[in-house]
Amino acid sequence: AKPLVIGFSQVGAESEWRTANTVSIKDAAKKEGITLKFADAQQKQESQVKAIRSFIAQRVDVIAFSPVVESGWDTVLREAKRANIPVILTDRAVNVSDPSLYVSFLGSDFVEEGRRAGRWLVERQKKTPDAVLNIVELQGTVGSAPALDRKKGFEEVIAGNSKLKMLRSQTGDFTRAKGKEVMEAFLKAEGKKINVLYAHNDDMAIGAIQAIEEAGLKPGKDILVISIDGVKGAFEAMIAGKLNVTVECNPLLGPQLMQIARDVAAGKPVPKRVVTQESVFPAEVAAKEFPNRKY
Amino acid sequence: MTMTTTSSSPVLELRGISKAFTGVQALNSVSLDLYPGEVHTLMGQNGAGKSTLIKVLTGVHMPDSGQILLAGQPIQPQSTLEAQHHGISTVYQEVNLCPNLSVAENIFIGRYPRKFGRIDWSAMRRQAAGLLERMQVRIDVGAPLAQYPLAIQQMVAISRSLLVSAKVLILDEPTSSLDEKEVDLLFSVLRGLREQGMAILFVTHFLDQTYAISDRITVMRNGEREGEYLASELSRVDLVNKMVGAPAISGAGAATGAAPDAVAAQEATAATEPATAVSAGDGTAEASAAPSRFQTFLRAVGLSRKGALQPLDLEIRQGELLGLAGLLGSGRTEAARLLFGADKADGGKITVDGKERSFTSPRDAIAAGIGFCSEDRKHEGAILDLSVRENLILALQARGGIMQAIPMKRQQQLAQEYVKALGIKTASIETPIGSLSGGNQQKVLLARWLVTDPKLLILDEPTRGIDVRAKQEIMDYVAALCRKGMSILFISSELPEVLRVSDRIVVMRDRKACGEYPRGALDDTTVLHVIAAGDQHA
Amino acid sequence: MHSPSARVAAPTGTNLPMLVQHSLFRPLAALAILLLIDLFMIPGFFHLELKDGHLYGALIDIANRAAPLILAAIGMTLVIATRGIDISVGATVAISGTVAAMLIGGTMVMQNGTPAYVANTPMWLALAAAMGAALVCGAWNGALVAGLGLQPIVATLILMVAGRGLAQLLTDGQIITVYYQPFFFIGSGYLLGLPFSLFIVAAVFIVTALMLRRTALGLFIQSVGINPVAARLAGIRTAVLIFLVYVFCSACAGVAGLMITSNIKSADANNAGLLLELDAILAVTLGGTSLAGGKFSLAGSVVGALIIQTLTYTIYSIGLPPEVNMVVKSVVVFLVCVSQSPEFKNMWRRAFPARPKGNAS
Amino acid sequence: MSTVVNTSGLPARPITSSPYFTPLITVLLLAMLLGAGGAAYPGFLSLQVMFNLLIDNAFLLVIAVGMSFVILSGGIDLSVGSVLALTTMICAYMLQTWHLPPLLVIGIALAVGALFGAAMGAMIHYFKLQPFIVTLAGMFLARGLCYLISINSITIEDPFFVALSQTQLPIGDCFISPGALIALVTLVIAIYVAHCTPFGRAIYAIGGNEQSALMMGLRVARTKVLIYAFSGFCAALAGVLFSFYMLSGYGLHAQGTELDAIAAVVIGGTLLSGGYGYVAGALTGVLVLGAIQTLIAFDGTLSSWWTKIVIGALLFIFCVVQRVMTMRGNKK
Ligand SMILES: Nc1ncnc2c1ncn2[C@@H]1O[C@H](COP(=O)(O)OP(=O)(O)OP(=O)(O)O)[C@@H](O)[C@H]1O
Ligand SMILES: Nc1ncnc2c1ncn2[C@@H]1O[C@H](COP(=O)(O)OP(=O)(O)OP(=O)(O)O)[C@@H](O)[C@H]1O
Ligand SMILES: [Mg+2]
Ligand SMILES: [Mg+2]
Repeated sequence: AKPLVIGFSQVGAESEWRTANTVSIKDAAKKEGITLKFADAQQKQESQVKAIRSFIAQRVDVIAFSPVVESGWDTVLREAKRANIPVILTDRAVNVSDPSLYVSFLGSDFVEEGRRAGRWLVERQKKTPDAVLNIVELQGTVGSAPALDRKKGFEEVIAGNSKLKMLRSQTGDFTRAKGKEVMEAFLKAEGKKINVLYAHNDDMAIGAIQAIEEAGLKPGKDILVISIDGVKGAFEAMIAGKLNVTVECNPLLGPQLMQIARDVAAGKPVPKRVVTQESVFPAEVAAKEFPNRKY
Repeated sequence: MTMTTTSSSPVLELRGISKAFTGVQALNSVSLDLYPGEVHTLMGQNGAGKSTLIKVLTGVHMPDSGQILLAGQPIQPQSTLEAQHHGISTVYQEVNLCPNLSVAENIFIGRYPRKFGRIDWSAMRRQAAGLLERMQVRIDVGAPLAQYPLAIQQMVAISRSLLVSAKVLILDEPTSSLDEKEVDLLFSVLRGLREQGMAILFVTHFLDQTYAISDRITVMRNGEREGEYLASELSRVDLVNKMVGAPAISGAGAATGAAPDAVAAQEATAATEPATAVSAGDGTAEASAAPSRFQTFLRAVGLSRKGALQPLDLEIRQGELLGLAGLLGSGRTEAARLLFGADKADGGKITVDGKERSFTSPRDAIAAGIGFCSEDRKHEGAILDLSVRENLILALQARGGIMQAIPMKRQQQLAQEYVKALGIKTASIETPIGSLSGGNQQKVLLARWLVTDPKLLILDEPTRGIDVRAKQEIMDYVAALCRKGMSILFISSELPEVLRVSDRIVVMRDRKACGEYPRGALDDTTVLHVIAAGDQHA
Repeated sequence: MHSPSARVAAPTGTNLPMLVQHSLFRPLAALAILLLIDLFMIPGFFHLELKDGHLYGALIDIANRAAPLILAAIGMTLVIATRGIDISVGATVAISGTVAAMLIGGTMVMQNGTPAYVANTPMWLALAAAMGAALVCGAWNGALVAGLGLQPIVATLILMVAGRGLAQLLTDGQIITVYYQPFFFIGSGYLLGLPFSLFIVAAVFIVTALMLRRTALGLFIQSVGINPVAARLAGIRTAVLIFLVYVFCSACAGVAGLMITSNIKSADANNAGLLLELDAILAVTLGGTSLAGGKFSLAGSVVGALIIQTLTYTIYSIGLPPEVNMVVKSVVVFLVCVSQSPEFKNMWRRAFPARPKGNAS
Repeated sequence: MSTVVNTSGLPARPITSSPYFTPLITVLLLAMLLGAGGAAYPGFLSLQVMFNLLIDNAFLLVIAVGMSFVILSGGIDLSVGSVLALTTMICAYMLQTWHLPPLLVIGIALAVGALFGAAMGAMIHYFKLQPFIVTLAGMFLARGLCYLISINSITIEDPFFVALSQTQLPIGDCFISPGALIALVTLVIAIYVAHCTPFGRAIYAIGGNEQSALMMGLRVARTKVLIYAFSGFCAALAGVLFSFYMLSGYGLHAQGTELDAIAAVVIGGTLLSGGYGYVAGALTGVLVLGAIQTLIAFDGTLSSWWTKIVIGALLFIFCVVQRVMTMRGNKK
């Protein structure tokens, strides 16, 4: 039979996480003998819409994409539906009036990631029940879904706890350089008051760790560092004792995506929501986990 | 003050206008009356404040003090637009048109003929062609202005100003790049307007023209009004004296002759002749001692460029002043540009000092000892924001290369030297050249090449916009350089001047050379004949 | 700018002291105001202390952070002076940083318990290669602008779009982490108690300033920027000059790239120097150089860069919510620009006349 | 003897020096690009794909039209992408929170865009500031204002917007969106304004030489403010189209669109230095950019970085071919 054709519209290549995600999908497609039409949207929603339109024009069997933004997908998804092409979402959800516009959503839950980070901190706080922990937060790109959700989840969990106090929150744009720069400013402004750093991704945490070291403090000890993603760099930092915990956000969606795509094409029912397998990696397990990390 | 003969009340009166720029009092309580049906000429040396007065009058500059009355009512034009609304139409000294627009649009922009609310393009072209026809200019009015040489642009600017039914028409040196015939045409148009009762304010440095057209003359000196005279009552000699300030000329015999302005000025400057004492080429041998004088310095054979110049043979000898005569668009500028490497030649050979050279850029020509003073000082000469000093040493520095910076001391010394030698009127050598008067800018650009002590200097309309006296000074200066062994290629639309100074004259027509004449072989009338007919090869 | 009078005719103000007239006055004043705000808003802002022989404090941080921006602004100043613009600076930063990081790399090898790091390529070779890559970028831009006559924005847009792609191609989209101590010295080392990057910036600045002063370079660049046709006719090799200016700008960006990479100990092809070009252009303008080419002020650009960095730092430190960052930045830019404009000065003078002599009306 | 200057002696002007030449090259190159796509990928040359070029780039076309005016006048407007985003945000917020009638919302949004542009134009003209810097600050400001309204994206559920979003105007068995039609109408109006009205000609004059335009008595101040107001209006209109297209307001929408628009205008044959070019060039430019993207999507094998490199390379080819051809044409 003709090989299955999937059109996949990726957000871009803005981070290591994203690259790992792309590689996983490409590898999985190759392994399964699926023809993958890949388009990079360079972080622009309109480019994604264009790509999806061109997939429809090419009459691919399945369309999959990681939406840049939640909203604004109704029209083009309707076109896909009219052309009888099933749509699978990966990584991020969309907000559409008619849920039948996509067959399945495969991906992580950013709010949950934020909650996990928060829960770890709440647990940790119990070790020093009397001390008030002052937190600084490095947000992701202003307005982006992961930034909003990770902030939301985290705040939800620590809200009730009077011992956990948010001192400062500023955007670090998900990058190392900005993470470091903002952390420097935090340190100068708040000095030794800071007990905890919560970074919305590993890269900002790694940058911030450098800033902490350069300020003559010990990251991981003087200041607890919590981050999200679980990239290799984070594991190295944990092994070196500079990062306390990273909440995994698994980019390796490829195999799962191909499976769902095959099922959809074969007309089999698929679950509407598939959550990726993810865990929390505290520093203690880092050394053991490190060799298993693929990204 | 002389009494006026024409209608009693002036259309436009200026009362005690003053205007100062940083470091210069450009106008000091100047008054002026313009009467309808009169041509009023404003005369004065470079930097006397003529252009500034006009700019104040038309809303470009705000006066520091003084009053402008239009038909008795005080006005304060804040912009040229406002001045236009008052019925004051102006042609400025520097061509102020848009190079990217077509000729027709440049004439009509701001007052298009309309049809159904939209611009009526065909009517506009027709009318534009008609207007230019009045000046006997027949060009494609649909082509962008930038395609045409400066002279055409000037005609376009004039046509534009004629279009409005203005009460007052102001022309700041409109004739500086026109040749005689065009000037005649312009004058006949102006006379027509005068008949219709328009008041015309006219600026020129040509005495001939002044007397040909004006009814009344106002002389300015150093930002002040020297006096107002009826043209018929003021002799040329008096006029020059009043402009210059000192009674430099002893009256006699200056009023006649082929080039009276030159004659007058020649005498005017007789006393200042030693100005040329500044030696541009300290090291060069004295004129008579130079054995090489009149040996061939540069020879061009079959120099050509498609659409611009037919194959041209030209020989320039050492210490010779070679004049290039011709009408507008006859290819003189093109020839000069090719000799200088400013444009790339399609064919032909250039030999300098016996060695064959190919000039792909001005640098090559400069290295071979050639200098070129362009006719378009605004676009190809002056670097407006830079100081007089920097403009002056630019070519010398460029030849020396980046690394050998000329020491500041030497720069200042050179600048001061030439400012003095050429009588450049500037607040200081650190003044940006853009704030100098047009004629003084021209002098700085000339000095730019003189400091490089070139073996051949190509002067394309070097005296454009330069006052009578300065013109004479410059030509004398140049002649002195020639005697010291410098070769000059002199291009000018003023035929008398070319005839007077050149050792040899090459006449060009239709983009090719059509004749070569030794000094004295041509006079005012024969040269016109040659240029017009082009077939009377000597 | 077609009118020379705009700049010349401006201040006749005789009652103002010389200082105020100086072109650097306004940028410096803006910087001073920002620092003053910091003084009141951020406790211990001016506090400097010596920690293990390193001077440490907010001011040092700002200077250190501003270093790459200053470098980029110095290069950009010259480009802008020739009437050009280079929007590929960020991409060049990414390329040079990536090349250096890839070649040095450094692998963590566990040698009897202590992690030791070795460079993959000798560091000097890696640095040379990185600078070489930056110079190639500059040569490319220069060739497009000076050789082909493309318009600077478009010419450099090509590299801006493709440059990061090339860098990512090299790294396969990964962030390359460097594990090699000596390399870190460039971006975070200390010399004589001061960050080493400041010495690099000072060196580049002084060399550039000397080149401009002691040679005719400054004159030529201005001439080309103001009137390229006239400059060519005066015998200046305009094309070569413009070409070199772009190469120089990229070289500055290359050094900035090394600095940034060394500072965060990794090359992030996608984010290194992101939007640096805009900040550099902003710095140049805040410093009083006109984008229309011609007259320029190198020192002004440095001050401009410091203004931007101080502003950024201030925003981070005084606890503004991130969503107002951009609004604050834009308002400051507007204010500084308007205050510098001669027209504003005129309006100011008209609104609050300092009793000048006789007026027209 | 009486003829002072006559064109009769001049050689006929060659086609290459015609002002239409550069746009002509662009059109030819575009045709070649599409032809190559058609040859390489089946289905590429279908009518719907061509319509999609228009549908997907309608907002870019509108922005590019406004940008054309600005660039023709010798300026530049970097704020358009942010103004677009701000407009989507304003629309979404007013519709979802205040439930204002959609037409009123659109009117307000367009007015805000035009005012924003006019304010920048006024600063540029009256304070003699650089357009690049003023509009750069404008870009930060508009983006920042988006976040002040909300940092979340807001979905638009207004029936009017939804209807416009999903309407497909059939042409044969293909369709086109109302947004694309609006964009084309805008283009046509802009072409008329640029070439047949005094305002349009004043833009060219200012681009040719602002000082001269002033000396010739044109209303430079008014024209310049209006140009930026028009650009702001176009950006806002593009924002409205974008809202139709995306049905959401979001502060991160349309990042970097200003550069796309500038590139489109320049590829369309307009000189960045001002004064030369055609508004219609915006359409060719936008189509070229769209075609490049479609080509890449049809190929479907390029990694992210290769996408960037290929876009850069195609831009390069376009600029160089255009440039070399014009240089050949009127080498001087
Ligand atoms: N914008 C300006 N800034 C400073 N000084 C100026 C400016 N414009 C003119 N000046 C000065 O004012 C004086 C008068 O200049 P103006 O241009 O009126 O002379 P002019 O009589 O027209 O001379 P020319 O015959 O050479 O054109 C000169 O000294 C000139 O340097
Ligand atoms: N009537 C014309 N129409 C179009 N272009 C013209 C015309 N006349 C001249 N040109 C162009 O103008 C340029 C300059 O001509 P050229 O100047 O060599 O003549 P010139 O004798 O120096 O005249 P001018 O006195 O105007 O300087 C050339 O490139 C030529 O092609
Ligand atoms: Mg004058
Ligand atoms: Mg000529």
